[in-house]
Amino acid sequence: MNNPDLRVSIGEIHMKNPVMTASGTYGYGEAYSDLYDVNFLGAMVVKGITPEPRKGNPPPRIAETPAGILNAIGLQNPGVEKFILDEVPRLMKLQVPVIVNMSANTIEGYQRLARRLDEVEGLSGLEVNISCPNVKQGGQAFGTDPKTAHEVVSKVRKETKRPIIAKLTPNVTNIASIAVSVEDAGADAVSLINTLLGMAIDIKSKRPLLGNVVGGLSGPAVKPVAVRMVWETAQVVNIPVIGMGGITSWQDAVEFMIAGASAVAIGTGNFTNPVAAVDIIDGICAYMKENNMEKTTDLVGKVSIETIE
Amino acid sequence: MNNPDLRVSIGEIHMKNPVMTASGTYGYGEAYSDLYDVNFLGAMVVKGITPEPRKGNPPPRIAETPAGILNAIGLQNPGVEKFILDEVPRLMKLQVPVIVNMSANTIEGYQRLARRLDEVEGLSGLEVNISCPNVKQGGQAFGTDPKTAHEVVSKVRKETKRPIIAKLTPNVTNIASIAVSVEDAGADAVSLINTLLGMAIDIKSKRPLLGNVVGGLSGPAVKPVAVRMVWETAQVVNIPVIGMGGITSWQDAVEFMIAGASAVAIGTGNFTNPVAAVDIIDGICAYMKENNMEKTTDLVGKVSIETIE
Amino acid sequence: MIFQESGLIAANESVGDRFYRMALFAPRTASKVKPGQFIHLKCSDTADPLLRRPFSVYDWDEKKKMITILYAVVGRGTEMMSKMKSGEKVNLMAPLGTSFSIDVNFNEALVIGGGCGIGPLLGLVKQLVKKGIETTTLLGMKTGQTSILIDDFLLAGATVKVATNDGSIGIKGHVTEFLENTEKKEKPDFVYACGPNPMLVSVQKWARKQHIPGEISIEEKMGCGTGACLSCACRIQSQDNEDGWDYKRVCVEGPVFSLEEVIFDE
Amino acid sequence: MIFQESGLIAANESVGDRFYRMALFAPRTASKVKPGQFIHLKCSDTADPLLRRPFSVYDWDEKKKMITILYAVVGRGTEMMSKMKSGEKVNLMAPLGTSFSIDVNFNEALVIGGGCGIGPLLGLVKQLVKKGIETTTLLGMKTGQTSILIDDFLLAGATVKVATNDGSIGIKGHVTEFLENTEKKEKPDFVYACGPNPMLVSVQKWARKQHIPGEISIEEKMGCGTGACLSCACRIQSQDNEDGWDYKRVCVEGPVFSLEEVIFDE
Ligand SMILES: Cc1cc2nc3c(=O)[nH]c(=O)nc-3n(C[C@H](O)[C@H](O)[C@H](O)COP(=O)(O)OP(=O)(O)OC[C@H]3O[C@@H](n4cnc5c(N)ncnc54)[C@H](O)[C@@H]3O)c2cc1C
Ligand SMILES: Cc1cc2nc3c(=O)[nH]c(=O)nc-3n(C[C@H](O)[C@H](O)[C@H](O)COP(=O)(O)OP(=O)(O)OC[C@H]3O[C@@H](n4cnc5c(N)ncnc54)[C@H](O)[C@@H]3O)c2cc1C
Ligand SMILES: Cc1cc2nc3c(=O)[nH]c(=O)nc-3n(C[C@H](O)[C@H](O)[C@H](O)COP(=O)(O)O)c2cc1C
Ligand SMILES: Cc1cc2nc3c(=O)[nH]c(=O)nc-3n(C[C@H](O)[C@H](O)[C@H](O)COP(=O)(O)O)c2cc1C
Ligand code: FES
Ligand code: FES
Repeated sequence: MNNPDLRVSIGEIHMKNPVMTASGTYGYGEAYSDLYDVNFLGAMVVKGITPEPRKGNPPPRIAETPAGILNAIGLQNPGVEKFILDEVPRLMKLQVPVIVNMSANTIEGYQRLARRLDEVEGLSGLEVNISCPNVKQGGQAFGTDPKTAHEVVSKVRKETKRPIIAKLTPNVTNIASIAVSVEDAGADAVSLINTLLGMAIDIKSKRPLLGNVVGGLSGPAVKPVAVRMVWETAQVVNIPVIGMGGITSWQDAVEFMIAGASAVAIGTGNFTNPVAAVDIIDGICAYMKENNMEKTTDLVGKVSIETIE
Repeated sequence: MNNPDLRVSIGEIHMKNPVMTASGTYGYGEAYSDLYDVNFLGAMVVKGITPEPRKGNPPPRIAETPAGILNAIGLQNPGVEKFILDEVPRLMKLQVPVIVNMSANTIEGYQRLARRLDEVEGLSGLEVNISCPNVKQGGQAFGTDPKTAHEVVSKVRKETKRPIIAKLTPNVTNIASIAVSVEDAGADAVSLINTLLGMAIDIKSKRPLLGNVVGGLSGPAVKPVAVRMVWETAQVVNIPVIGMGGITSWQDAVEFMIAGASAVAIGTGNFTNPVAAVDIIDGICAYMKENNMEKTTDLVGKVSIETIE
Repeated sequence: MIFQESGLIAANESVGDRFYRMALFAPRTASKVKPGQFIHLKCSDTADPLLRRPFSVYDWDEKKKMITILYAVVGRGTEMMSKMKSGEKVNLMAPLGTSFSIDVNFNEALVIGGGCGIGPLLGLVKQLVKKGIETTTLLGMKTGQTSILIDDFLLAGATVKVATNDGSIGIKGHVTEFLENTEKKEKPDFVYACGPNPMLVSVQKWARKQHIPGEISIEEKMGCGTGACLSCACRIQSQDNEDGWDYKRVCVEGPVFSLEEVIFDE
Repeated sequence: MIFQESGLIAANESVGDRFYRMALFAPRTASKVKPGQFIHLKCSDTADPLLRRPFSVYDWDEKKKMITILYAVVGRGTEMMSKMKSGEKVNLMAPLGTSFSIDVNFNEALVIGGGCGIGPLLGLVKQLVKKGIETTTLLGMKTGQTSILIDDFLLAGATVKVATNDGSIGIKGHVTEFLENTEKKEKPDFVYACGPNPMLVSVQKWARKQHIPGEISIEEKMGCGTGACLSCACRIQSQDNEDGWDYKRVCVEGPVFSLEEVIFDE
């Protein structure tokens, strides 16, 4: 049998395989370039960009938890202008779709970012991170309410012709309803999950282990929650779902795809195995071959559920 | 220095120490009685009881995940009448407060259970599990909406004079708002967290690893989420918070107490170390002694948060 | 009376294919365990993998204070176990679950084991032979690589017949093929079995047809191992219930059930 | 050029107190590493503990293709490492971060290490001595139990002064007490330091007062180790920024920073 066809399209983002990197765990693509040719990736999602530069949170910014990590980076980034100046020229030269993850404290901020990034050549898509606190409406994340999520995405939609991926937060009662809402607002895809809000305390000092008190949980610990949310979401939306949360092996990636993810992203997994993405691409390919699957659609969403009794 | 005073009261439930067992992980108190004297416990919470007998879900009912487990027992239990007949006589003889965890598909079901259990001697309190699906309103759990949560608890309040603990689900956008709501409805305490909804798929058979497709995630993996929720909740309610989720060691228990838990419950931890509860009681005692704490209030909620910058 | 014990590994050797035999110095367990009971073993010190793993006691020696388990490497826990060295300690809970009935008065027993299901059978066979019961053991294995297990049963004094998937030892095929060819005169008085579900289904059908009573040990995913969590439910016939069955716990009401009462999903 | 390498453990011995020295056959790292650089080591095969652990390279030998790390057992990861045996393999990423400047022309160097902070210093001292620089090493340790480390530095050709908390070897007290007593004429041309933050703060203050340039290696909790995650932020003076400082990455812009530019939270 021939090698299976691993190609996947997320809107107009054409990927040679379904494996992407998760925002915030891959810098601007330079950190892993010594270890392998990043052009092997399906797509690269770079660290969250904001309208203005952000210093980020005071350290410690990371804490280890059972099979997971808490992080509170605080969206440290040079701001959109410096990003365009310093990073984009290098990113443009890559043979891999580059997706910019963007965050803002206000809806206008998102609009401004989308407008500015739309002018920049060489970027393939925008991932709209609606997990950031909505400063105007009192600190709840934009992505926790279907209405505000809709508003952010539809406003961004007006500013860009690029594919929009809405990145959803898992800290909600009903993630599928948020997904439906952003689909309606014009998102070309949804990606999930962002991190689960968590906390850890040092019992000696009685102080939180993170400078920011609370942080986001990621890594293998969250995988069952992420798989469930991908499954729930994939059943109700007609746009592709990009699955992530605790993927460290090709088996994990295949599990997400069976649950309904058209593509997957590797986050924390990069830290433990710096060539995880490449290993996972190879593993998916071998799995598909072994199971006589010709294209990824033979795999995506194929969970077999019999209702017993 | 003398031994610290470990006593804690949850409403009229007077416990000799802050360590309880979590519902569903301790049967009706008989499973661990060979291993230690269960009267050592602060309190014992027994498996969820429903108005009618329930067979529970088809196997497999448990799946291991990174640092956690998924379970979908499906509230297998003999129903309230058989519970009173077969289990209560033995439970009554214990020198430890026994708390009955109760679940129903309808508000009337909760009322009926509360009324019936109120008549039974020898029970110390009711834990109202509002994490079960609300069949009448379409399957979302009662505990995911502050209004329905309020309604369940206030209706139960009318049926019993016993202390009521409202057991909250973590699968919500804002757990603190649910806690405030059930406090207002007359709950004497809140306990959190119940399990996080999750899923796992066998990539060979493409079938879910649980007979019930989805299940509840518990164990160390969820600890950071649970600690965060306890911390958020303890700041906004005036009733005691009972913390649980991934406690396997006394260090974990102390972490929850520093975050704001007046008492803690051990669930999945019993499976890996069957004498976990006893070890944890000892550990908390030693920690308090070493840190010159005389009573548990010297520990509860004492997280030290400095706002840097 | 359930207890925890720290077992000292005396030997942990490959016995062919994916199988290992681990001998543990575990005095309390060795003096209390009954055939068919199991231990719940902690195979890691970290939270991943989290749960204990259940294993039937393959053999034990009260005088030497030793127990042996026979296990197959099928996943992460058993993989970790296979790397343990003699001299290391492992925490276990014991003795758990129901045991095979051996206070019996009959003449001929048939003991059938397939794959990992051979795990609870050696101790049983030894007890039966000691009681003077004529014991035929049918062993189903993937290959002849695990032939050392055959010796275990021969040394115990049983008549042994073997079926292997690849035909490298004994007949080629499933162990249940022996049953189909069993003549009337060879009919045993009682049958004990453990193995994969399809094997147990065949044994159950055959025994029903032949009106032979028996007991089987079955497996289900476990949490606590002590009856607390209701994870290990299996369908068992029950008069208490209108529809004739109930979920019972493999760890308390099992793993040994009477052959007739187990309801398999087919 | 960062790479992954599978290091073969050649030795892993306790050197007293909580300290261990692990020697690894790691040809690529041994040929590329510079003093002050670190490796990111995977100390478990399971998801718990999850992250790699960073360790400075204590010493290396390009010809023998060996590197050595000096580590203290302070938590679960280092506990696991202390149980590893020679012959086992560990995955590492290397060579990471900035290195101490050794292409220098001065006569006298002062190298100060406290506790785990001794970790990156032996290789540095060897290089300095090789260049003919007169090198005084101040070592701060909890007890004299780790005196074998003193030998490492003496053999490297340095003058060594020791302070221990319990006074069992050298002076009793903190290593920084040597600085307070340093006479004008003993003033070194350059100072290198690694150790707990309070020690580095003292060194920084002293060096500022004495107008001595230098470099220090600092620690911060790490995720990736390669600059991707921004976990390891520390405050560094910066002209680019209005308020005069910026968060820099210990794993890329560090761990070795110039002594003046690091801003400690006091
Ligand atoms: C009462 C009882 C007695 C047993 N006795 C033996 C024995 O004597 N020898 C032996 O080799 N095995 C025995 N088993 C099965 C053994 O417990 C599993 O093979 C083991 O837990 C797998 O662990 P793992 O981490 O290697 O596999 P995992 O990585 O956890 O899973 C690998 C495979 O093993 C299966 N498995 C996992 N847990 C169980 C379980 N509790 N029961 C059945 N299958 C499981 C999984 O479904 C999966 O297919 C027994 C099981 C039970 C319930
Ligand atoms: C660039 C760099 C070089 C280092 N070189 C050495 C060395 O040569 N020798 C040595 O003994 N140690 C060194 N460390 C520290 C070492 O990485 C930690 O001691 C180790 O990660 C602790 O792992 P653990 O699992 O045992 O501890 P954990 O259980 O994770 O934590 C125990 C304690 O160690 C602290 N710790 C955990 N991770 C780090 C970290 N990345 N940096 C600092 N402290 C940490 C924790 O705050 C906690 O107090 C270095 C750290 C860095 C950042
Ligand atoms: C250190 C770190 C930084 C992150 N930064 C961002 C970010 O800037 N924007 C964003 O949308 N998600 C961010 N995330 C979330 C990840 O992209 C991903 O959604 C999450 O970590 C779950 O995947 P994982 O378990 O594979 O890491 C970050 C995660 C980590 C661990
Ligand atoms: C096997 C199992 C059964 C459970 N059954 C119940 C139940 O009947 N009622 C309930 O309120 N919670 C139930 N829970 C949830 C636990 O009481 C507890 O809230 C949760 O497991 C988190 O704690 P842990 O991580 O310590 O297990 C169950 C949990 C497990 C693992
Ligand atoms: S494994 Fe918990 S009841 Fe059987
Ligand atoms: S550890 Fe990830 S950037 Fe330094």
